[in-house]
Amino acid sequence: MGNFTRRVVPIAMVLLAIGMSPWAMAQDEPGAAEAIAAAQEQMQYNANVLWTCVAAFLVMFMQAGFAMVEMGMTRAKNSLNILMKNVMDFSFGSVAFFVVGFGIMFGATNGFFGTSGFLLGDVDWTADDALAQWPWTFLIFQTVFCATAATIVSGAMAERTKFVSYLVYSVLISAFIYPVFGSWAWNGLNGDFNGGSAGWLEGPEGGQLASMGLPAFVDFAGSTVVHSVGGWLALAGALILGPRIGKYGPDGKPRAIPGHNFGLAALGVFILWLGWFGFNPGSTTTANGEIGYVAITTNLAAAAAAITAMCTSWLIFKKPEPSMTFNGVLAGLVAITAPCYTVSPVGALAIGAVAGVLVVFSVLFIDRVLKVDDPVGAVSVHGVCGAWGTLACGLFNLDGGLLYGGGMAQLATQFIGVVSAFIWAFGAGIVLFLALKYTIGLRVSEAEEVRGLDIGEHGMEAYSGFQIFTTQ
Amino acid sequence: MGNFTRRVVPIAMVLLAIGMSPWAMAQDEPGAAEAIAAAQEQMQYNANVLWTCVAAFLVMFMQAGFAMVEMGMTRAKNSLNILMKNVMDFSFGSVAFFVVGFGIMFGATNGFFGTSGFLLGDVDWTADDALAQWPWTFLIFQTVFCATAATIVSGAMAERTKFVSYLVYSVLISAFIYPVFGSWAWNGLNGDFNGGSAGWLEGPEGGQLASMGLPAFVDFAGSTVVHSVGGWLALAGALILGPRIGKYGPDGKPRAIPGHNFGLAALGVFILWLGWFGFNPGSTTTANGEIGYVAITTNLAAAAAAITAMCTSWLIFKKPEPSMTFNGVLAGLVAITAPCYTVSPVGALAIGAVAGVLVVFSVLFIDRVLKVDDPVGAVSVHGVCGAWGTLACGLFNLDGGLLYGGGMAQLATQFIGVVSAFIWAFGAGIVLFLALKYTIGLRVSEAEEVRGLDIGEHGMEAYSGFQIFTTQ
Amino acid sequence: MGNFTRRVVPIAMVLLAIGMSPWAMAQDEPGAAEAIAAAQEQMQYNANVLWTCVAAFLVMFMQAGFAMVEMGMTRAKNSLNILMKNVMDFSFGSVAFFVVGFGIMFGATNGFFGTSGFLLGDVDWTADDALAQWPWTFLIFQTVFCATAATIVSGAMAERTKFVSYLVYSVLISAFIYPVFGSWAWNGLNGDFNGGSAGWLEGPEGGQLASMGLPAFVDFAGSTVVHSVGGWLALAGALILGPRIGKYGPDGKPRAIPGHNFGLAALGVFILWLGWFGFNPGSTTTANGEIGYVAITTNLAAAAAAITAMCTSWLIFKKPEPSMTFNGVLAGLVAITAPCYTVSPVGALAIGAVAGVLVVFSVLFIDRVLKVDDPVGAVSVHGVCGAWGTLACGLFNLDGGLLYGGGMAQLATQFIGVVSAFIWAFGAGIVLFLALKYTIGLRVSEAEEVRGLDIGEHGMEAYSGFQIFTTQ
Amino acid sequence: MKLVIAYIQPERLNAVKQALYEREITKMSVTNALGCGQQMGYHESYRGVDVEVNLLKKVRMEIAVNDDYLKPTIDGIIKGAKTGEIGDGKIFVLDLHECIRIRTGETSGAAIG
Amino acid sequence: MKLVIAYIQPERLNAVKQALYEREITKMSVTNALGCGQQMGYHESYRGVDVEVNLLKKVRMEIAVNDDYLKPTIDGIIKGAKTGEIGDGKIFVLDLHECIRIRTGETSGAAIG
Amino acid sequence: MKLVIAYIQPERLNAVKQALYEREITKMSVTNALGCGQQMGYHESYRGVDVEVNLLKKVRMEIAVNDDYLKPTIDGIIKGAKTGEIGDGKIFVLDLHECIRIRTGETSGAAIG
Ligand SMILES: Nc1ncnc2c1ncn2[C@@H]1O[C@H](COP(=O)(O)OP(=O)(O)O)[C@@H](O)[C@H]1O
Ligand SMILES: Nc1ncnc2c1ncn2[C@@H]1O[C@H](COP(=O)(O)OP(=O)(O)O)[C@@H](O)[C@H]1O
Ligand SMILES: Nc1ncnc2c1ncn2[C@@H]1O[C@H](COP(=O)(O)OP(=O)(O)O)[C@@H](O)[C@H]1O
Repeated sequence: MGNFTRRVVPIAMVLLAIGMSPWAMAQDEPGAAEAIAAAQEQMQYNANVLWTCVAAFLVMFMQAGFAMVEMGMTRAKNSLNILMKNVMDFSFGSVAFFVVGFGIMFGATNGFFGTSGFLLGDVDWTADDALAQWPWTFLIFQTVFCATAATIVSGAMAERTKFVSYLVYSVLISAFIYPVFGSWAWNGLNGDFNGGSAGWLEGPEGGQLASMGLPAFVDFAGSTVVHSVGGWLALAGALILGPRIGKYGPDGKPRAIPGHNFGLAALGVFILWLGWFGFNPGSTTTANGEIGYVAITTNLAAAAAAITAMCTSWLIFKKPEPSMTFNGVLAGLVAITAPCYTVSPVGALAIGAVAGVLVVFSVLFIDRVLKVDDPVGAVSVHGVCGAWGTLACGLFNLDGGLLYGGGMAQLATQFIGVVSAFIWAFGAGIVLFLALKYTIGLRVSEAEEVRGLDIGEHGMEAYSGFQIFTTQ
Repeated sequence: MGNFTRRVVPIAMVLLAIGMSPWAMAQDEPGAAEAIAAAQEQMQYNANVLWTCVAAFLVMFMQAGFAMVEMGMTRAKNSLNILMKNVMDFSFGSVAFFVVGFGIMFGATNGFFGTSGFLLGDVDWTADDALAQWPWTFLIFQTVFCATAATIVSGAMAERTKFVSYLVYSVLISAFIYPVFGSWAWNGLNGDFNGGSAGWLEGPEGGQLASMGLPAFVDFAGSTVVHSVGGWLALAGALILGPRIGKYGPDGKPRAIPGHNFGLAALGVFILWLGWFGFNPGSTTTANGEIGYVAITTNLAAAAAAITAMCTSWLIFKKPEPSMTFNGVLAGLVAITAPCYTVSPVGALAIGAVAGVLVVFSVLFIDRVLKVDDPVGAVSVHGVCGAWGTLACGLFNLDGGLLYGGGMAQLATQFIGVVSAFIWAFGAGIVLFLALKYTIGLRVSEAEEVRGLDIGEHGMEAYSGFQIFTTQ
Repeated sequence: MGNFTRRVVPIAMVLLAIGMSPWAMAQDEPGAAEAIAAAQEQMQYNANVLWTCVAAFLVMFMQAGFAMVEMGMTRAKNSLNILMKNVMDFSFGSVAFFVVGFGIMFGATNGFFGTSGFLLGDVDWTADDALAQWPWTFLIFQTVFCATAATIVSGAMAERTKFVSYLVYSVLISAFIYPVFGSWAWNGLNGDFNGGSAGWLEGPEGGQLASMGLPAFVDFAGSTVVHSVGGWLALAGALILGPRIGKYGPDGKPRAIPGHNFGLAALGVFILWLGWFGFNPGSTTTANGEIGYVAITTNLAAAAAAITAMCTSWLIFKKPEPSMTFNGVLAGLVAITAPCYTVSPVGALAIGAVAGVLVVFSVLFIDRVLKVDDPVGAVSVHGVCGAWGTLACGLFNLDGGLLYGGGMAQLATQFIGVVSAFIWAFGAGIVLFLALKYTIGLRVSEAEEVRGLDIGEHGMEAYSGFQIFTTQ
Repeated sequence: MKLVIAYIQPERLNAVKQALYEREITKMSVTNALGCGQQMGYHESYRGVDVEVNLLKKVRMEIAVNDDYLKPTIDGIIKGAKTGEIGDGKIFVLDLHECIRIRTGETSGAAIG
Repeated sequence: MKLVIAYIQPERLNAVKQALYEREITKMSVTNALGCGQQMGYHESYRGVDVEVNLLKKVRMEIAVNDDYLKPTIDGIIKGAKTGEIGDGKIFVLDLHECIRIRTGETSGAAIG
Repeated sequence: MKLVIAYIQPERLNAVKQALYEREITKMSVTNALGCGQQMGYHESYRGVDVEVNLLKKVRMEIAVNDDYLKPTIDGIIKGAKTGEIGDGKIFVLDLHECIRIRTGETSGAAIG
């Protein structure tokens, strides 16, 4: 994925390669050179499709990772409910994004939302022209990105949200909330297919950013577009929902409600780590050497964040805390998502290291000061560290980063992007969740919450036969 | 994979590309054009290998998905047994298919089974010629397909089948039952490597279908070849085995025997969903834009089926039922397996939506009316929805489908294919399982079933130390 | 990966292809031929990157497999601890290998360790030249290999090792122990990037092996380099640590300490099986038909080993033992890792079959005779079967194997390699673990071991709320 | 008042409940337990090491009854649990000094039912 | 000496512990149990088959006390467990014949506290 | 007849069983329990919130014996369970009114062994 300028590179590269081939220059036979270029373009296109699809599949698998993390870090009595939410938000989201969301995000845009390409209507599904088939691949890749943003919320709202309200939310985020912001930052990724339009954050000529003399917003793989948007929605949801029964004592002090299955949580973390190799490197949508580059920055940031999150928890709590460490891994991955393509490996280490510390303090802050009950730390991981990673582009980008002598312009743009994401997503979330609260209701009854949503919402239990103490 | 006509496309395409390259036509220098075509063919071949192998690995991973779904949806006391069955059917199946099955399925055929290519004997394993190496890749891809068919049965026969009998079954399906039907529908996929022979369902010139004026059978990735065959074998097995103790009350009414670990079941569903991106798009065995296309139809069908299965269960049972929803996802995936390459995305939505409703009613029908005890719904998911998906080709195929003005011919062929799969697989299953029943025995003793197969067959427990109520 | 001679093939092949193209030979126009070759090389390079990265991601996912196997085969009360160890050894290892390890392993070497390339310092991260970008991809691939070696140890030392000591170990193996041996056998894989240097086991001209008239050491994907090194370190660790409390009765007889979650263990086995399709076929680092070949040998060996391990356990213990069968799968995979590229499929079946028997006897030998407590069988699987697989190259290699008329020379080299790996890794392990024992301490207190490391080291429990008997 | 404690085979629980319901005993408490009695255990083995298991899974029932309900309770348990095979279980009867319903504070006989 | 057995709602456990602590009763044993009482069960369903669940999750407490502590113990339990809704639970009191502290061999009243 | 209830450290279970076997007491029932006694608890923490754990894992044994077996039973438990450290556990002895073997209907002393 990446920023607007990025997307044209592959094609440019191919053309360049032709022009520069020694043979083409030495001799005046454009025919062969063109044939070679055409063949190479075709092959590169096929390789790009292959890579982008494989990456999409890895990202799709992140749904399993989210499901396992969220289930593992909440209580056994709400397991089925959270699993169903994860399965269904991907299902509803896939359909909603195909029908509406893709058009809003990638259709020809007025700068604020797209208005064509619904149901991929303008693509000829039977076309034989290879290059015209790109939207198929692009759609599957974008669908799994949308689903990632959508599924973040379920963790923060776990253990108390009505199932039916969650379904409504998940349709609306996939159809509207995510695509609108996405169109601001990534509309141009659709290249010629939407007639070359661009969102306002992509800094098109004559746009707001350009008129302020600012460069385009950089969010290569979606620290803000995907993760922060999901994170701020999660914050809005958790806020309006209120804390789980028993989360805060009468004195207002937070109480521990431990997750029930850390084997699954750790598995989920590893699955997410794997999926991120589709998320970040896959966002090049190009099969070339850069895959390895982005894989390295991604991996180093995650590793550094795991280390610093563990050490931070060790210092504060006197023991290396697993749930914080797992959050640390994800924090590093979220943070490197925007800058993965534009920073050096050492920069990636730094960005990850900061994210690992940040996520611990953010969890504590939200838990103790804001008193918002976020059972899995989704707001801290995705919202806060997504914002950090996006801002980090302004600091660490090899080209334009403050620390590399690039001045403040990029940082300013990044700041504008981060703030506009917060305003849009948090605002839309507040409106949506309030509307749900006063119509179909957002929260299950107290009795149902105490007994568990699995029995209340689904009439079953996740661990039939197991003896489980449910004293909280 | 796909039908006979399909397979020749890549090579044809390459040849076409050569002929049509502007340079080759404009000038009379065949040398350069040929060199370009050769280079392109080589590169395309390498990309095809890469894609087909990656797809094969994804499909292989479905073994884990099946193991988790089957374990999660049965009782804790039989967990080790079902895990062992899943590990061992893949192991025995891999060897049996290599030694015997591949030859029967893809060797030179008389229309009903192949008779060459055992142990891949006719392939020179040390050849340097790249194209001659294709059978290696083809074998690994076909092995994991065979293993998918084989493993379906373990779910339907769970919690009561003797381990040793299951092993015998799994060798025989991989070596004979699956390959024979496979040779009818897919023998031609092996292209020149078996001398261009074809199975009778592939509609070769002068064959049965052609003489009836019917087109070739379409089953792109195996709704029938893989899933229905597995599903009907599962039906035969579950039928002959009889229900689990306690499954039906004295009044003949079914009783609930809840699965014990829905975290693992949901994980299995996600793994299978992921694996299906190898199963369906991988069956193109070609790295080009169509991967994205097939990925979209596959994903939309699964999503639609999840939604309709959930809604159906909600309407009937008053609550959204997780186990039915999970079955719904798989039903949609099975149904789209045959038509994934030949229908539009909207067609895929429709096919999936029907599958989601169908699977719920099928489970209830088999449970309540047929009174066949299928703990995980394997017959409904793979047998019934496999048949539906195959027939759906006759309705929704953009080229030849009834709803697209293609008349009844394709539907007739599809019907013939579906029925012949049922006769072959169900028939072979009945014979095989009866033979096992009256020789080494098919079912464990009552005492062993009550205590659990883990202790009886393997002398261990899956969850050592956990307190688990085993009142049923 | 593979041996030294192997690595040059891709480039050679491309050059060959150019020279041999009919057109280039027929006509005297080097220009077009060169342009085609350049385009093809570029495309092949991109495909190689794509494949190598995808393979690296699969191998990375093996971390999840190891975590699940190790957790599942130990007790519930130590689950969090083993999960943390798996997450953190990958995290520390990724950073340590980037900073130090890679340079030692792949920098310009004196034959015994490399001394350049730390922090990938000599790579220009902003270079546009595609081929110069290879180190990025190579680094991510090598990082996950290093992490595999590192993580093996945690299983053998499970349930009693101090967390902080484990962290120290994991930095040192990734930064020094693994890279040093790796440099002996694989330094040349870095090709021109380290100036063409080579480790002494790669048999460079004028080196020790050459002077003895012996061929280069063959370890295609690391039976010895990765697995045996990890296995012998595990042996050293388990030896110095001593057995878990209660593992041996007063009479010295081993007692059973059953693993607590075989669903996760089986899942781990499947994940590892999947990951091995990155490990072995990925070691070609080349996208061509050989991926399929190596996938087949890998799969057949694993399947054969599963079968023979199960049968062996059945014969000895009267029941097919799941934990031994799972070990069998891994034993087959480890054994085929060295010879996967150089033996026939039937050879692979034989190598796997032997490994399956070997691993059972090895587990019993280590448990009963050596009385070293290795909870998950890591020493037998990785150490012993790694050695077997490496020696098997000397027997089964189509080119140079004893059974194929190749004489004893290759076997002699393999033996030298296996022994030197043992001396280095076991020796380094003994020194390291003794040093840890007498400084920060290697083992937790008895009270902590009894209560479980989760509470002692991390202050939490993995299965909050579950009723678990902890009578041992 | 008496407190009846019964150890039964887990799979007989439903039958026992049924038999008690028929005798109008509808209040009871159940836990799972491991029991060691006349019934022989069995052997498991793990990684080649034999494990003798003689603590078998049982269900423990606790039923507080007024004295006139004691006989029906015992009869009901026997009816539901008895298969005639070793391992069927045992019933223990204790004197119950007092019984209090938390919700209402009722005591003795009034609280029990 | 008395042995007090109480069945309470799981989520009241902490409140009961609190109330007992306040009364200086700090020693107790807890197990989880399933209980069937006046409280109605609920329906689950699995794959279309209805399941009536009338064994609800409860916590079982066992507290051995000297006679003079019996009343505070009962009061404490009631204070912590009572919500006024059906399902609050019951308390059973048995005579305790003897009590021994394993560590010291102390018996009776000395061992209990 | 007496009903002996003992709370012991989980890891002492095998030793206690052994000691009882030596005294020819081979029938017993075991459940797992959480106990709160003189033994100090420990602290866990989850996501920065401290959790005081004072319900520690214990094993609860229930052994019905004829009066002449009471002493050996108590001795056996003490022999197997005693380490001298706080947390070793307690033994409670109740009068057992009646005992019935479900399989045969035998009662009292005959049923117990
Ligand atoms: N003396 C006893 N004390 C405590 N529990 C006992 C005693 N005797 C039997 N039990 C419990 O009853 C269960 C069944 O006892 P067992 O002797 O096997 O049955 P049966 O009466 O059919 O011979 C045992 O598993 C144990 O839980
Ligand atoms: N007679 C009894 N014998 C054994 N346990 C009982 C008995 N009566 C009640 N219980 C236990 O107490 C719990 C609460 O009883 P219930 O009748 O629902 O409460 P309430 O007193 O509020 O009506 C039950 O679930 C059961 O565990
Ligand atoms: N008064 C009591 N009532 C019920 N259970 C008790 C009582 N006193 C002790 N216990 C049980 O015995 C266990 C051990 O008690 P503790 O006081 O720690 O042992 P010690 O006798 O070694 O000081 C406790 O964890 C609890 O389960």
